[in-house]
Amino acid sequence: MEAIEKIKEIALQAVPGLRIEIINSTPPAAQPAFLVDREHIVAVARMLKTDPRWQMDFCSCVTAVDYLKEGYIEVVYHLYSVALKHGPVVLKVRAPRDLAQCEVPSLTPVWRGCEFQEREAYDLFGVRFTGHPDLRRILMWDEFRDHPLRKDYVPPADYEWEPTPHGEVLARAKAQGGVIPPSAAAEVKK
Amino acid sequence: MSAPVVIETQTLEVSIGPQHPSTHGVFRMDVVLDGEVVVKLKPVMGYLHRNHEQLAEKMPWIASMPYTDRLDYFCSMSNNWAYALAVEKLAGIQVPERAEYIRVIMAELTRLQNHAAAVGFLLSDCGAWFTPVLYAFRERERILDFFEAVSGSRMMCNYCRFGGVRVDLTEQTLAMARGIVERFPRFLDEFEKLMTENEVLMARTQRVGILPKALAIDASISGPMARASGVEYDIRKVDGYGVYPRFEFQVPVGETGDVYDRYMIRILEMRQAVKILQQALRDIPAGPFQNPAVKLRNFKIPAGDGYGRIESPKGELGFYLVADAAGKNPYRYHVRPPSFINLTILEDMCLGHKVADVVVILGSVDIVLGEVDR
Amino acid sequence: METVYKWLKNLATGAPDWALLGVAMLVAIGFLLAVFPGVFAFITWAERKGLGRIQNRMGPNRVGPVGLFQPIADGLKILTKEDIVPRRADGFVHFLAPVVAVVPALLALVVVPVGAGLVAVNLNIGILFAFAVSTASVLALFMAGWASRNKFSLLGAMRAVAQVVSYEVPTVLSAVVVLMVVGSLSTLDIVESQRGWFGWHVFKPWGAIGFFLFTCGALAEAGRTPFDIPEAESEIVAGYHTEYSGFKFALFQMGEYLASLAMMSIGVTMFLGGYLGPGSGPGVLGTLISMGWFFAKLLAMIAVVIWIRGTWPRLRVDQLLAFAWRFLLPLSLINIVAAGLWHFIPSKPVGWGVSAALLAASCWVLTRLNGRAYIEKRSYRLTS
Amino acid sequence: MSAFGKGLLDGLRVTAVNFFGSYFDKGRKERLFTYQYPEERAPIPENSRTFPFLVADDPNDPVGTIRCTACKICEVECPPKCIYIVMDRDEKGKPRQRPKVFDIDLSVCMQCGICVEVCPFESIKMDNDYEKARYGRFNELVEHLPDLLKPNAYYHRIKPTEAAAVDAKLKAEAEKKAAKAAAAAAAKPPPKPAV
Repeated sequence: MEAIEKIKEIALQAVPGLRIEIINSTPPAAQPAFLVDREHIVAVARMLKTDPRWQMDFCSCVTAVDYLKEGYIEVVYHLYSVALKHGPVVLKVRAPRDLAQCEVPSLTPVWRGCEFQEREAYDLFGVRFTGHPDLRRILMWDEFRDHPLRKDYVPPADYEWEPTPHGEVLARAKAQGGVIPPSAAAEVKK
Repeated sequence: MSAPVVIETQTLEVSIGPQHPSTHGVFRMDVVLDGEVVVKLKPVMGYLHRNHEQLAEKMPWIASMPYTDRLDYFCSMSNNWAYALAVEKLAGIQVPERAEYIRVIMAELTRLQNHAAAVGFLLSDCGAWFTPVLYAFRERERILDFFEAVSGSRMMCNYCRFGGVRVDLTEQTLAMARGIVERFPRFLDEFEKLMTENEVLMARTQRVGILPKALAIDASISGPMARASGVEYDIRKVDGYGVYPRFEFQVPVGETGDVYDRYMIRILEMRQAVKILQQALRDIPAGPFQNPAVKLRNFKIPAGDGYGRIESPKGELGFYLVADAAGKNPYRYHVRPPSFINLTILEDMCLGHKVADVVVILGSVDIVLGEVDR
Repeated sequence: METVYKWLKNLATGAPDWALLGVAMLVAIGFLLAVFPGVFAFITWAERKGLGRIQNRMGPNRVGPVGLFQPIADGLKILTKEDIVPRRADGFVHFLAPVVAVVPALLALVVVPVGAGLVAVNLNIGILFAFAVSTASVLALFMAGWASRNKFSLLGAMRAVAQVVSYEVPTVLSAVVVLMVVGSLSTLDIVESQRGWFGWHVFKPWGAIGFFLFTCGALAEAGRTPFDIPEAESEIVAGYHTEYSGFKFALFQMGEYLASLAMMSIGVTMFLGGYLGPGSGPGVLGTLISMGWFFAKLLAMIAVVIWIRGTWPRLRVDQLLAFAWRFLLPLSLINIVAAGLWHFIPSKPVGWGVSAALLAASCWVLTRLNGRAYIEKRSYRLTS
Repeated sequence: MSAFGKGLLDGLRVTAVNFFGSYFDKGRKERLFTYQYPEERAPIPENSRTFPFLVADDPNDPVGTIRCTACKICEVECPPKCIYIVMDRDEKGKPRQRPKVFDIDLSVCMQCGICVEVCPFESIKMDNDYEKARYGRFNELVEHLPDLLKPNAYYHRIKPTEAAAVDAKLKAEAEKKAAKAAAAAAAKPPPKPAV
């Protein structure tokens, strides 16, 4: 716990204008995390990586969480140190849920390991990572519109529908009244 | 002297995959070739994407356990353990000692069969026409028989439970495991004799696909790949989860970080895994194999978030879980798949090498698409 | 053919000469077309079975006793498959390529003596003819790769051309030593020169090296492991025949196997004493035994090839070419010198010793020079 | 570098040993691990699981003695939601404590066995019959109540240890229940005479 407080102190000294706060998770997990503001996340990350006391050189896990009720998306970074074999330090950044403003500075320039994971977060949550070298969809196909891990994502009604020449499938599609089921029709209109 | 003649050549764009014999599943690499030399390579994945994480968020905690089997379908036992570990961390569940030993036994057997198959497929990518793969499968078959005898299924084990394991090991199954561990070194000797010193293999794999140590750390590479590059980092040692601190084992570390090192590190890790297994099978205590306080149905977790990770055969496998106030379902369920992140530097490793090397390098990464695409 | 012709002449004294010649021709052609594709079918079975056993599998065991009728089942299956031509492929060349693949292989087999006096055509330039013709099969590979309009095919074809062109040189040079010593290009003469106790050329220092060089070259030209990069299935799918199916694919397979059969037959002829062996000689029984010897040697070589295929990984294309130019070519040139020394030093033991020493030394030097570039022994740290 | 080629030859030796060894491997101890399937079958361990089935105590009256009470716990807990249950009701609409419809979609079931673990009545169990190929993708792959019902004897045959344990447990429970009922009956005051 002292180490966490110390990191906060040093970060406040090192990065002027920083807003940082410690979020304490409830026990039993009890994993404290830093909530850093969007403008200074890169500077804090650099500091953590280069500071000889921490040397957080290994960015293990990057993901996002959609807090629908609270109205923000939180990007979570789990950092470890390979050199000093300690960790984790958890960094959290929040961005508004609104797609137009859902932007977070990318940490790929700091840790190369974020590259694919940030792409994944962009793909599934719609978080745009500014400064990411190659921000494309990674798991969903390029033409896909929505971001499926957002909590307000509505999956199409019939996953199984497939336009195969198989007779029974065709008959079923016909029974549904038309070639395109309503869920897919909504997709087409977009 | 006349000026050197410049022949204008065109680059050739080849899409290796998604249907290709050695992309280990439906993985695609958009490769730009200059002659046979790779000048650009972009991995394309997602063909097997099934939104595993969203599925898990709609289900009770335990119902995701069988789905974790399908992540890395070669090592379902490790995946089970990683998920159970994350949940136990989040919910503060104690695991009985015997269950911890059983988990170690299962995880190390998984490591044996995964590495054996991985080096087998790597050699098959080198062109050794399936012989090493089938030798590896011969041993893997025994391990899978053991898994079936214990958990009921060969690959989709669904074995760990929060606070323990599902089925106890009996004397019979323990004897089976001892038999496997006893004969495995003989298989390793045979395998090494078949391939390790093979000049063709050495020529094919040495100095190919070099991953420098600094880049390996920076790009979050984990597992045997990182260790082949000289990164001394093994979560079994660093985190000391489970009962690993009780066992005496060493972590093999390479220097060059090329394909041959990755091959050798896997072989050496198998030898170490055999060592761990011998100790675990010797010391396994009697006692309960499941924490009786943990219910299967209506299992709830207090709100909070937690990250649990283990050293799976492919690297660091982590689960990031968020529980909300209701606590019945995971609010957020994220997998940190090792083989997905290990693919980050595929392009860096492949540039300047031949097409033939690309498949070998990809084979040395040891990916499973069920895990990459989720 | 000549044997048949003479035999027919004795039998039917009154018949016109052209008819006898025609019949003899037909018999020879029929023999070639029946025996070698038969051997090909048998080899496909043997290869699958052998590989299976090497890999701890049973191999084919469903069709007929120990799966012996598997080639027939395979043939039926493959002949009834749909013939698929890519839409934008060059149809004519695409069609022609498998034919071109088979013909040179069969032509090369014409000069191979399969038994005492049993050679389809006893050309006085037999060996030269065989090499000249068998090289033409690379044309088929290139045609196939080019006409398929598939990038993998093209890569495979390019590899095939580079490989065959490179390996042709050491292969031919390794044959030169035999021709030098024997002094004839006729295959029958070459076989006859190997009579005697340990008379096969492979038992002489230059012959052993020559045989090694020739085998490497033959494996490479036939595209067999460890030189099977034109159709490396783990890298470029199936190389030049990616876009072939059905009968054309079968023809390609047959062409490939016949080509390797032809190369190996020549190898047997030049280095392993051809049809020679205890019991082979004139007369019906002797001829039959001599044929048995020839095919036994051929099958033994094929068994080794299958064995190698089941064991070794394949080389990369640049290493493959480097192996040809940096190792095989110098060695084959030195081999010619060694053969010359062996031939011209009057005292046989001295000649033996000198040429063997020369070859051993050069082998050692060459492996040192080449091995260092690729291979290093490593040790690994174990940390706690 | 005198050992150049040694690795190659070693490899050849290993494969040769395996080639000839496979011919002297009658007991299938070391090599030839494949089972020649239709003729030979791999031994199935007792724990092995494929698809679920329902246990009925009496083979002559399977529907009457089904252990399932249509409580729908397995339907809720099933991760891929492959179970569909409708409770049986008599003419008045009173529940009969047994399923009228019990369907398992084999194309959806992933053989995880969670239904077995959550079942409080020991009524659903995992089969180990793996030959379930059908000539169709839709209705053919749905198993209905009659297909699913198997007598307890079958359960004993495929999983003797487990079935014996289950029987003992059920018997103990029944005895406890009977004892409780007897105790309750003894403790219960005699019914008051109607006024």
